[in-house]
Amino acid sequence: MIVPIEHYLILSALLFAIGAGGVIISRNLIIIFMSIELMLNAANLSIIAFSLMHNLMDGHVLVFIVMTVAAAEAAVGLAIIIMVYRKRDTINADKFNLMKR
Amino acid sequence: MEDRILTLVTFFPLIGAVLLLFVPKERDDSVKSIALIIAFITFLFSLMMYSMFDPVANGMQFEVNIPWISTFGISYHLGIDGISLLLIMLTTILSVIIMISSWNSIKTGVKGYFISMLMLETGMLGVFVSLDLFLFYVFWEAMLIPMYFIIGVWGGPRKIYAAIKFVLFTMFGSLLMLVALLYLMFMYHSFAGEYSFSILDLYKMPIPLGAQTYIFLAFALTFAIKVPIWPFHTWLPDAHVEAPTAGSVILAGVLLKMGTYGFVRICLPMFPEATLQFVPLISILALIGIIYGALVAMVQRDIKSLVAYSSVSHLGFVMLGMMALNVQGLEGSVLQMINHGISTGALFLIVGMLYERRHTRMIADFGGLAKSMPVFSTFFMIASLSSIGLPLTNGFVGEFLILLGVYKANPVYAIIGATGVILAACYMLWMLQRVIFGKITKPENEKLKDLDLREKIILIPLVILIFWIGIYPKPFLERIEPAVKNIVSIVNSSRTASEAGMSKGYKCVGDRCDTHTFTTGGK
Amino acid sequence: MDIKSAAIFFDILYPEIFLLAVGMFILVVGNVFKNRTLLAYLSLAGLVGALVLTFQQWNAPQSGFYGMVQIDNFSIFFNVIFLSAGIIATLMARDYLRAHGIERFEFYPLILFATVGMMIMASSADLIVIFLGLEIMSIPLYVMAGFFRNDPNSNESSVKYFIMGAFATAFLLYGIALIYGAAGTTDLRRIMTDLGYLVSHSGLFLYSGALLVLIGFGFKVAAVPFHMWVPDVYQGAPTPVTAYFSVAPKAAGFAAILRIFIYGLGGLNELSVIFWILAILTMSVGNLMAIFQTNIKRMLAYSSIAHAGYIMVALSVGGDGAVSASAFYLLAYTFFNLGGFAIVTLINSRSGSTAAIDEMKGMSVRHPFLAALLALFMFALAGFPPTAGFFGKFYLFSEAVKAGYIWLTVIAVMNSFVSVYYYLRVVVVAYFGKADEEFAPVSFKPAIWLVLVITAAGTLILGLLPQFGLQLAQMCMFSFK
Amino acid sequence: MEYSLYLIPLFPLVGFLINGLFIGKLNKKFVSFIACGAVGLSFFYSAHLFFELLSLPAEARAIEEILFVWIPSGQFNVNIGFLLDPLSIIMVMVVTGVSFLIHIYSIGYMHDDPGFSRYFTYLNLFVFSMLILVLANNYLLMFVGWEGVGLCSYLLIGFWFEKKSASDAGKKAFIVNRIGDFGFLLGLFIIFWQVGSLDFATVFEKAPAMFAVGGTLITAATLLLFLGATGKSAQIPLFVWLPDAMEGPTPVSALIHAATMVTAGVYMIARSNVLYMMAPTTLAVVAIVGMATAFFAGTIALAQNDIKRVLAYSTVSQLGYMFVACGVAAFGAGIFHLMTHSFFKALLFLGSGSVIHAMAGQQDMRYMGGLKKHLPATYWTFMVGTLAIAGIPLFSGFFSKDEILWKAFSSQYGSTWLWVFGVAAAAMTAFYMFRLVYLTFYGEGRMDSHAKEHLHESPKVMTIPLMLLAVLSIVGGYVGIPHVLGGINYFENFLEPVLHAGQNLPVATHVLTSGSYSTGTELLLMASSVILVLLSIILAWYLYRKNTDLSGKLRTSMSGLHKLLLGKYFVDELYGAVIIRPIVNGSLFLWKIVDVFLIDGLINGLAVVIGDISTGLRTVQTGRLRTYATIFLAGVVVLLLFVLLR
Amino acid sequence: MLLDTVIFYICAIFAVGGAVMMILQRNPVASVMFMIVSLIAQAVLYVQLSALFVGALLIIVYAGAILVLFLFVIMLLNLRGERFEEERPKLGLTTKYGLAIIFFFEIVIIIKQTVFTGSISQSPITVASDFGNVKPVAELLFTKYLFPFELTSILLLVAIVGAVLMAKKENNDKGEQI
Repeated sequence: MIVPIEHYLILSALLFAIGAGGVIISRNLIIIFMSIELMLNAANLSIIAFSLMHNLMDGHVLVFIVMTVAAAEAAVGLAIIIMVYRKRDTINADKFNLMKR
Repeated sequence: MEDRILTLVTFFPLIGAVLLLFVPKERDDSVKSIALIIAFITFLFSLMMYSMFDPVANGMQFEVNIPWISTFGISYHLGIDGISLLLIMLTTILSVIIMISSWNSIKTGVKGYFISMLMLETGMLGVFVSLDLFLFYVFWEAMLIPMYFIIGVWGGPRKIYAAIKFVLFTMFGSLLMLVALLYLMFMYHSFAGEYSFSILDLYKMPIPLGAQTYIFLAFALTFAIKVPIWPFHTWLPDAHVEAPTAGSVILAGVLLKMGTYGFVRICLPMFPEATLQFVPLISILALIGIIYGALVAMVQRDIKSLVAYSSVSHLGFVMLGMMALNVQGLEGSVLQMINHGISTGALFLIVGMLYERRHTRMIADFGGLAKSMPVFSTFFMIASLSSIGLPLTNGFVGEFLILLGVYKANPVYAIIGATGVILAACYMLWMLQRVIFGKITKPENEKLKDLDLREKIILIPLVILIFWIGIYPKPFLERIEPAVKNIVSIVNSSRTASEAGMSKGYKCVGDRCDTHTFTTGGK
Repeated sequence: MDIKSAAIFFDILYPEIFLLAVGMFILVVGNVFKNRTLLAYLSLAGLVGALVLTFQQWNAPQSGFYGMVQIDNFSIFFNVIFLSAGIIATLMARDYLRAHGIERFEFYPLILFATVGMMIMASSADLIVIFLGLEIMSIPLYVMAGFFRNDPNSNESSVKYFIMGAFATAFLLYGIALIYGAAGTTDLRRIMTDLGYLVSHSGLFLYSGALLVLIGFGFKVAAVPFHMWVPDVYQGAPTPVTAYFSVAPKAAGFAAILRIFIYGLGGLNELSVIFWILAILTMSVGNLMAIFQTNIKRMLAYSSIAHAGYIMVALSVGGDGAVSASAFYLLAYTFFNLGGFAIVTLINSRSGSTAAIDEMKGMSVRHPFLAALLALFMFALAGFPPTAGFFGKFYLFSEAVKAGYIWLTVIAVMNSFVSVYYYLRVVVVAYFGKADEEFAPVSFKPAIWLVLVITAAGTLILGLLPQFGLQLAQMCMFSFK
Repeated sequence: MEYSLYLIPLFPLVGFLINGLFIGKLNKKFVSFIACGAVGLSFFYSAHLFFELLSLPAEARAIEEILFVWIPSGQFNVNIGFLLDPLSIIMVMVVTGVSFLIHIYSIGYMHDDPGFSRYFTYLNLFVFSMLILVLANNYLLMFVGWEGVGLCSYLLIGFWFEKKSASDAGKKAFIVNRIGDFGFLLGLFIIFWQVGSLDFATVFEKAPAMFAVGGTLITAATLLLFLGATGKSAQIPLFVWLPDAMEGPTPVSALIHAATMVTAGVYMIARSNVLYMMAPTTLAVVAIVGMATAFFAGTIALAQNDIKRVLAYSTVSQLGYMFVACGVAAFGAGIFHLMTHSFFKALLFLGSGSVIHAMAGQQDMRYMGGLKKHLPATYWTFMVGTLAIAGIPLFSGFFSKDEILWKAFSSQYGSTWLWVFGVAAAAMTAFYMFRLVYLTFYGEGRMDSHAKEHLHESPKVMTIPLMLLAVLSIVGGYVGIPHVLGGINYFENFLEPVLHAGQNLPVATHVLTSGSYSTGTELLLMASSVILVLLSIILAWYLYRKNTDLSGKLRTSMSGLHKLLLGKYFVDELYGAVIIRPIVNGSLFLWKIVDVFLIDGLINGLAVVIGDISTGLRTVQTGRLRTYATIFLAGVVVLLLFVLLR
Repeated sequence: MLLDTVIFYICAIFAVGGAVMMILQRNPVASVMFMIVSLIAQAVLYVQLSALFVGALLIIVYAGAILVLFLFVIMLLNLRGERFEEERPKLGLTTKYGLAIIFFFEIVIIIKQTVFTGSISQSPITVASDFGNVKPVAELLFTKYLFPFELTSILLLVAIVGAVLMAKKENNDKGEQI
């Protein structure tokens, strides 16, 4: 264990920021969703790093649970995307602006 | 009976309103009759209360004090002194009168209208009987709602604007009052170690001048908007003009008095030092109101808004007299509250009768009514003269006492204020001249029916009161006097105390006040 | 570690388990029974049963599963709110769904599951469990928002809610990661105990983690600037669902916030500034945006944002008072807000309705009683006495004043002043329109009557005789400190 | 002994109530019977009281009766109470007496008017108010009467309310009076807060101790009261209402605007003589204002064509005389002139009323002439009045006017200038009165033929009061024949207990010691004024009888002056331009600009600003997910920044 | 020692590069592929952090299941063809990138400033040999974390119900359009 934990944390922050950037930049619902998944993963990476740092495996359980959550979200999220695509024939996030102001 | 009479008087109209809910809405006449009977019985109850009232006793009477929200020391605390007594009487009398006056003028939503009116009556009475600040606030706010509907549903063409303006103006102040109320609550807690909203308890609390100033301002702003003191008055003409006749009567007759009542009941005795600080400001605003209201009233084209602006002027007198902080000024001020209710109420009723006949209130549409409607014109004349303050009418006694008291406090104010007496004559007489005198120029005015019996019944009690108070005001004045003396003594003791470097009768070192020598009892 | 640890008590989870069981039962029999009404009653029975079970736990704090489940008065008070909201929403939903031809049996289990999620959120002292509770709550909500599958607005609502929700979840998770990093645990009790040490050693992690967690829940309670989804989602979702959204998840979010920030991280005084800022932003933006809305659902959405702001006023003060004041307010808010939504549901059940405010025109003539109730709820929302809205605000603001946050209170009060304008506008439309304006009749069903009666009674009773509710709210404390 | 003073005002009050409540339901006979009977009863009862009073020793002639407490407020206590003393009994007698005659006269004069019963109702109310005014035992009750008569004046001037000019005039009268009342009220405040009471007895007893002689307070108080008097008694600068008041029925002009109400100011000052004696500055002001008014109004009267306006300005002028008397501390002389004036001026007005009655409403003298033969009774009685007002010896006016002129000259407070102007005014009075007589009764009739046929003497019910008043105009002066002419001046002696209270003040004793002038001087002055008066009568005769062309020429050659006089110095126009228009325009400004534009604008502006913010915020709500997420992230960034910068 | 560092940087570059490429792709299929690249790189880092079990899970569950699900959906809906016409975004791209970058630096500052980082990153941590293995993690999962574990099952149930409800093609959906 030579690489400082700090590095992992910064890497995780970078991934999180990229994910966040992806959400706000992308127009494609699928890519937006994947960016969110990336953010979850980035958070996971931090948790793993912290686990090692604290020498506690609670973090691993946490990550396990997060993955389940991610899976559940993915299932529902993709179902929703399918539904809206059927209705609107697009997954361009910008098109979904019937309601505003 | 002693301890229930106030509850009875206050909530009887509400019971009536609930009762009305179960009357089928198609049966307009039963709705009207029931509402009238309820209002009348309330009036009888209030008469009973009047007869039970001990005119010479000092302090609150018929007190009731039942814990309500004990967590915050909030209780159902009622009680009246002479000031509230008269305002209650005014409210119950006017309520009966407006029930009759609305008999024919309200054609749609009759049931809702009378329910609102009865709820409004409870709200108004509640404000006058509350000795718990929280309860006071609740009634104060709750009363807005029926009034809002009365203006907004049964009002004139710009009713929505007027109704919303009315609520927003009033609400603006009262929300600040809420903050002050909360502040006061915690202040009392740190003073007495327990919560209490009882006005009587709060009288006893010493408040450092700095905090007092802010709390006073919050309360005063609320009341000032309600009164309304210039420059917070612009809601009034709109509300008056757009409200139905009965709404205007209640608005002018009672609602405006809540502001002045608030000053008398809360601001003066609770924050005497802050009051003393603000006497010049409020007096000057009141003076501006007197003259400004009169001048603007003079050039109005609509009779109702003329009367509305005249209210601004008259309420200026009330405030001016109050700020004299002596017995005459305050007593005149309280009496003038009643007087204004009677004479302006009568004027609004009269304008309403005119409106029912011609569906216009523009001065230019009238002229020469004295010929076609002599009885009407006589009543109009009497009400106007009372509004002008002619001796032997009620207006004179009030205005005279006010100016007398103000002269003692500050001659310059009295001199400026007295010009209002001249101006009142100007706008009222000019209006009378254009409305009831002169030739009949409009053919529509030739065949106007004179007052019928119902309308006479509405106006006669008011005319009797106009002369009664004008000729023999003693019964009224003697009931007001103990209460007024009480307030004056509180203010004066704080005046002498503050001159001696103390605060409200306490010796205060820094923020800590340790000697408790204050008493509410008057001399 | 002993698997048969005495820490595992399923009996303290009876209400949740009961709800789950009913939910699953409905799922199982849903495809068989075509009688949806029966299913609705079944789910109602489940909610009521859970309510009864929950009541039995009052004043008997218990904990289990290694402290991950905390049953205390706090959680029970909130559970009651969730269950009541669930009951009312179910009652509203049946007729609405039928009227729009979307009466699918999955709806009821979803409400039940979401409620379970909320209950878990309120009764846990562990960030992981709270996080899971949040997810269990959120996923049914995403689906319910899109329940009107043929309606593009509903679709959009679902997508927006889902994407923003997931986005917020990511921040929440990152916040939990940072807190975990700082504390080495997600157990709030331990964090609370070691707070002094943690602050001095890894304070910044703790703060930033707490902030991100706050943002995650701030999203659920619609704190500005994390509120952007609210109007769109509320407008698009089926009306009973919107009603449910406006109350239950918000209450759950606040329950979590209270548990985490008043209880666990209560020692982080600096957070108060954050709450202060959020409170002002939330109130002001919510109220300002609501002014010109023409759709009543959207207007109520902004209004719900503003109400979250009022609650945050108390949160910025912190302490026990804040807990009971917010709890009381949320309870009161449940009644009058759901009452308002019940009427909107009625309006919205008519075919062709888009829930525009103008659709209320002439209501007072056709349905005077309904109009009176509408006025009651609007006045309660605006905070007029003697409604629950007033006393709730009184209590909230009193906390702020008590702590000397006078200016914050003044701003809050000015905000409720602004709010008066738009609430009154609804009343204006319902009452002040010309008498000849035709109001298409609405069809009253017993369920909606029941809802109206319950909510109106709650609004008035909590306003006129708040003493009992107040005492309950003051007993609504965390089990240990 | 019980005097039941309240009965005096009660009778007319009852008359008012009966006629007023049943207005339009009673027949004319009954109405007139009630109205006249009420006033008659008052008159006879007060006559009875007069003799009761005479039977008392002089120093006991002050009877005070209190009915009930009116306004009690702290240390302020005012009663409804009456005071009968020599001063008030004289006023009561004059008021009831003249009123009684005029009531009777009115039966004839108003016979065909549709507002007959309304007229008598108002008239009774007026008598009631006037009696309250003169009988009050305190300033506030006096003020009640004071305003009450103002109200009646308003109602009666505007009696023919359909005429715009009439209701205008009524309004003007009321408002101008109100300006005076404003001063009156403030005066009362000073008195009350200094003395602690408003009762006459207490005030006059305590005032010397409470006020410094000549001090600011007493000067201010008396000046303010005098402001009230100028309003009521039509003195400069508030005289403008009186000429317009002639829009009312002529008997009203006679009663209210000549005989009784307008003299209230004089009465009030005489009543307050104690206070005025303590304020020499005020006395000087009163004298100067009075003289200026007398002179000024006289000049206006020279050029008027309306018969009633001439009389109106003459009233203003004569009232000026009374104030001069008060101003030189000769209160008795003032009251004396008040009494005689009320006789002859009532006579003149009623006479002019008879003329107008005969001329079917025509009031312009340019269309009259030669009425002497048509209206003999009117002519003769009118002539008596004219001689009395002109100050021809042996007529009442001579005695009273001469006493004023003498006091103006001789009193400590008087001066030669006052006398000079006084005599000039007297000469003018004689001139315009004879001008009036010549234009009206002499020469050729200038009316059209229709009107000529209509001419007739008035009925008995009108002429008999004229005759009675004519008698009074002659003999009324004999109660006050000055010592210099061998009289004993009963009048002054009778009033002495009241009026000399002030002069008995230690501070004011020197006033009485004015007898440093010889009787010769007095006689000389008297003679010179009589000669001047006679000369001006001759001038009038020359201009309007002998050489009528000359008056026309004179008019054209001095057209500027004539226009100025005819236009009453354009005071009304001046007031209109300087006071009324600015106030009206200012009020419009306040309403339209301050109220609607500024205050409401400010509030609406605030609402607009809030609305704009709202609209601005709403543009952010684009409905796009990306925007939402961006703002979310921005929020996170900003809040994290807070944490970092903590 | 050096190897660790090299592996870290290589993985880091892959993880970040994959992530960046993922969000910049127009084609969702390529996006998924880059995401998988990033995830695998992260899995290596997990292993490097002694988290064998979750590292394996990441590959199996995330890359293997979740992302394949994405891929399925993309294929199912045939989304590859969709062109997104350029709309001028309200907020400029720079702002958005800027926000993300600021956010990153904020977190970096937070990490850097936190007191304890300096102290632990220098000294190597000695951990138990089975740290992060299946058994100890499983022990935790079924004892201390039993309750969350149970909850995940509810979550999955809910997700299934929701997904079915949403994605199910239902012909008898007779709901009216608003």
